[in-house]
Amino acid sequence: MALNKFQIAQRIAKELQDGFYVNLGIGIPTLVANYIPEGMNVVLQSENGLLGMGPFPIEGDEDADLINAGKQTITTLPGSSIFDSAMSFGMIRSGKINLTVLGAMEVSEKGDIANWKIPGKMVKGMGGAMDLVASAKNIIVAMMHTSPSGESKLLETCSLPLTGTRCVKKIVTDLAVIEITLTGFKLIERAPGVTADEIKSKTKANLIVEGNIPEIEI
Amino acid sequence: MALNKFQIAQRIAKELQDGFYVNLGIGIPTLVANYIPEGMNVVLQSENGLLGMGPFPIEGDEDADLINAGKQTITTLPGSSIFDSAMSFGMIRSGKINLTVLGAMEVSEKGDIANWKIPGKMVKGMGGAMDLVASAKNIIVAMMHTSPSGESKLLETCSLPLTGTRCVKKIVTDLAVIEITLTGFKLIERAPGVTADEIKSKTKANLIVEGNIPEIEI
Amino acid sequence: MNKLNKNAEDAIFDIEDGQTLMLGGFGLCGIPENCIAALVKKGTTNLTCISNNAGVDDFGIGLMLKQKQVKKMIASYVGENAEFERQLLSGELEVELIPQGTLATRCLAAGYGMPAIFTPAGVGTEVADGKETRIFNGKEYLLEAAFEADFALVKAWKGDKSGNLIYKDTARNFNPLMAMAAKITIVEVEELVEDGELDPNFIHTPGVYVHRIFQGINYEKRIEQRTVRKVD
Amino acid sequence: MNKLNKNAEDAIFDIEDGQTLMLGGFGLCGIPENCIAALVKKGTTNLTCISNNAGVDDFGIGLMLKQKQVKKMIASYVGENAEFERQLLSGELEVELIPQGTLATRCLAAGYGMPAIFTPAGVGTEVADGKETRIFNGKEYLLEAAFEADFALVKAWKGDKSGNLIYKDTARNFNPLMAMAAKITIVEVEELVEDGELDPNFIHTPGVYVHRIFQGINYEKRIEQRTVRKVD
Repeated sequence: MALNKFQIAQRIAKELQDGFYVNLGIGIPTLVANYIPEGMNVVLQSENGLLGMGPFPIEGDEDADLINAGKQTITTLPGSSIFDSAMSFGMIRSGKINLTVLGAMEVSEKGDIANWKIPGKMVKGMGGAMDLVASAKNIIVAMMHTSPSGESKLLETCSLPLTGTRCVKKIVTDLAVIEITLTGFKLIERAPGVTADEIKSKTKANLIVEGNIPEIEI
Repeated sequence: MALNKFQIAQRIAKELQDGFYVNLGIGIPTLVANYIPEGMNVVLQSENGLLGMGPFPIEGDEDADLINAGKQTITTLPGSSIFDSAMSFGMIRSGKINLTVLGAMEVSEKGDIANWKIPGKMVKGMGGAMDLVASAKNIIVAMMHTSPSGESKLLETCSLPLTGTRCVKKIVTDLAVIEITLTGFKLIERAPGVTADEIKSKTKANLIVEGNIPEIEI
Repeated sequence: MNKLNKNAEDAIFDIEDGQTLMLGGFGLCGIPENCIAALVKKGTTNLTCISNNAGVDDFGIGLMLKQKQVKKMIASYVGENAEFERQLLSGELEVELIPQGTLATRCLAAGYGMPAIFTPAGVGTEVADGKETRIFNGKEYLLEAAFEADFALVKAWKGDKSGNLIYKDTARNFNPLMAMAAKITIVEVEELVEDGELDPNFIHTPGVYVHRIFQGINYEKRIEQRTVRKVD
Repeated sequence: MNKLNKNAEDAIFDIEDGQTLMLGGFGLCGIPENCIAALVKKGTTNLTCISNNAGVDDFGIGLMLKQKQVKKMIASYVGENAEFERQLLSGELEVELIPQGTLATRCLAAGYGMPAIFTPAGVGTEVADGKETRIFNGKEYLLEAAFEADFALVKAWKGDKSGNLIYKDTARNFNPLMAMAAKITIVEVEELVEDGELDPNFIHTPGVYVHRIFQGINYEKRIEQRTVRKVD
């Protein structure tokens, strides 16, 4: 059975380590915050200028001056700090953020990512994504394996305008966990009950499958 | 009669205008602060990270954490702000400081200045002087006209290692006020009782003297 | 040296058609509401606006777009504005989308007197088209120029008469950067205080960068995504 | 993620001969007294030190110079130290003097992930020897590389266990810049507080930049130029 978006987030949360500073993009990545293991110290960065992002405020406590990069009302935590956008991207650029999780429209087997523009159709802009993918040490993409029309979002080469090149390290989809190696996509784990062959058939690029592939544990 | 260092400072204070942000170097330039006209709002910048430098503290109020660029204990004023060294030189570099006054060992008729090194003899370092002279809109040099041994400090070309090139706009010495024009040193005012000829004889470069030169009023 | 202005109309009186403006804020958070309202009233046109976002249809820079006062928009993300998208697709509006960190750092560069900076953001993408690149320590960077703007319109939380500013929470965002970056910086504050009321140790924008300041009024401070949780 | 260290000896345990250190402070103001004392005790040698000044004969970096622990000094002003001058003139000590703003901005560049910056400071002087220059808008600039340092030794006023720091008055100077710029940042504070005690709006150095922090002791805070006035 394919994972739902909460399960994708849950699987990604397993990549967290104590002491990590993490930037979570809009959409599924945001949900990862709900699955930080008890007792593990993970600090969330929001690129609009906050380290130590807390949960949504209790109703009535919303403050228009305190939002995350998704423009949602949030809270601070003990140990939080606020800074301007130059410092925010300064710490991103200098590699202080240990893990970046973001969504994508396409990922190539070289680790290229496209997630900001569909020519002639949609031009929302790249926001902070280009800065994040150009500098982050460890980038995980969270996305559905295929588009709503069933097309693979994992490709030999991206067809959409790129956000960054050779930067994605791992992809967690509803069907699989895939690592990007020097020789391309490599299947690491599969969704419970989903076969390696099914994943292969839904991946429009070579998929390396070596030995027994374990199921994703969530 | 030649001016003393207090009178040099007093003369330079006449260049101040309401609303000016001013950086005063170590030595005679520091004294300029004592002659800011009553009611004129002049904000002093100290490049170690302070805008709105106040007077020395009252005895017993000295604070090791509050010093100026000359390492003297000072005070803040209402409206002061503290910042780090990058922002301090950021505002200098972006031209936000209206006037810089500093001392010099030599000044050339092109506006070059040397004030940080005597090869083989003295190497104290340039501190913030190179940044200041490279970016300030208006630079006035305060110095004695001649060295202790009687050599002119105003020259066709500096003999000492330069601090900056073509940057000095005006020189106030114990003998004269001299502007640096496209064609060289131009005598603007002379110390009371000091003749233009005497100033000429003590200036080791061409000195433009046009018409009657008024005495410095202090 | 009186930096004090009566109100927004007073403060923006000399903004002219065709000029380049920086506008602080992230989404609708920390935007100069009073200055935008005064610009809409003044009807200044052909403006180039540098701002992270373009507001929503009926608030923020969206109000200026609706009146077609904006010729060109330089932003990093514009996804919340249907009228914007219409003008863009119809070719009425010129748009330059740039990475958010590049936007921030090009402001910083202007404020710190650095003519250009190097950033890896956009390398290998269409953002790099026509731009000079350079490799340092094996990594490729784009050369990006400091911004040049006529005015910065900045929203702060508190400000004193010397122009020292502090911002509240994430309403800080681009405001302190733009405050340093333009020829003339106009600041609206929620609370104007006397010199001496702000602690010199905790000033976000030193007054030297601020040319005009006024007490803002009627802040709406609209929330784009009101997200809440139940008491645990 | 425990950033807390017991004391200076604990915090600097792995600083090795031949490494590059940044040391905060301006003159003797805001210097990491505890870390320097621990380094003197440890006897680490062949160090390259980046610091605005070199202390005085019997305090600050002067203590390390006296023990000949410093191979190379990168500073902007070193005029208060006779032993320094002796070692320099005798050729025992390698010295690179650079403009103060260049020193500060090369730290900023490292902390902000910019490989190099452009500054006009030093153009036309011996500081420009062998350096790449470039003209922007008719003005000449030097290309200066971001610093690379193994450790930054930083002195803050207060810090919390997450590593967030605030500085007092002009003891701030280079400290927040160096805190961002080295591979490992070690901070000594006058007062260590719990997370939540510092206002998130007024943090000078966010904790992400800080790797180790400890409560300093026995601060001497020597004054170089005690200047006072009489009561008016």
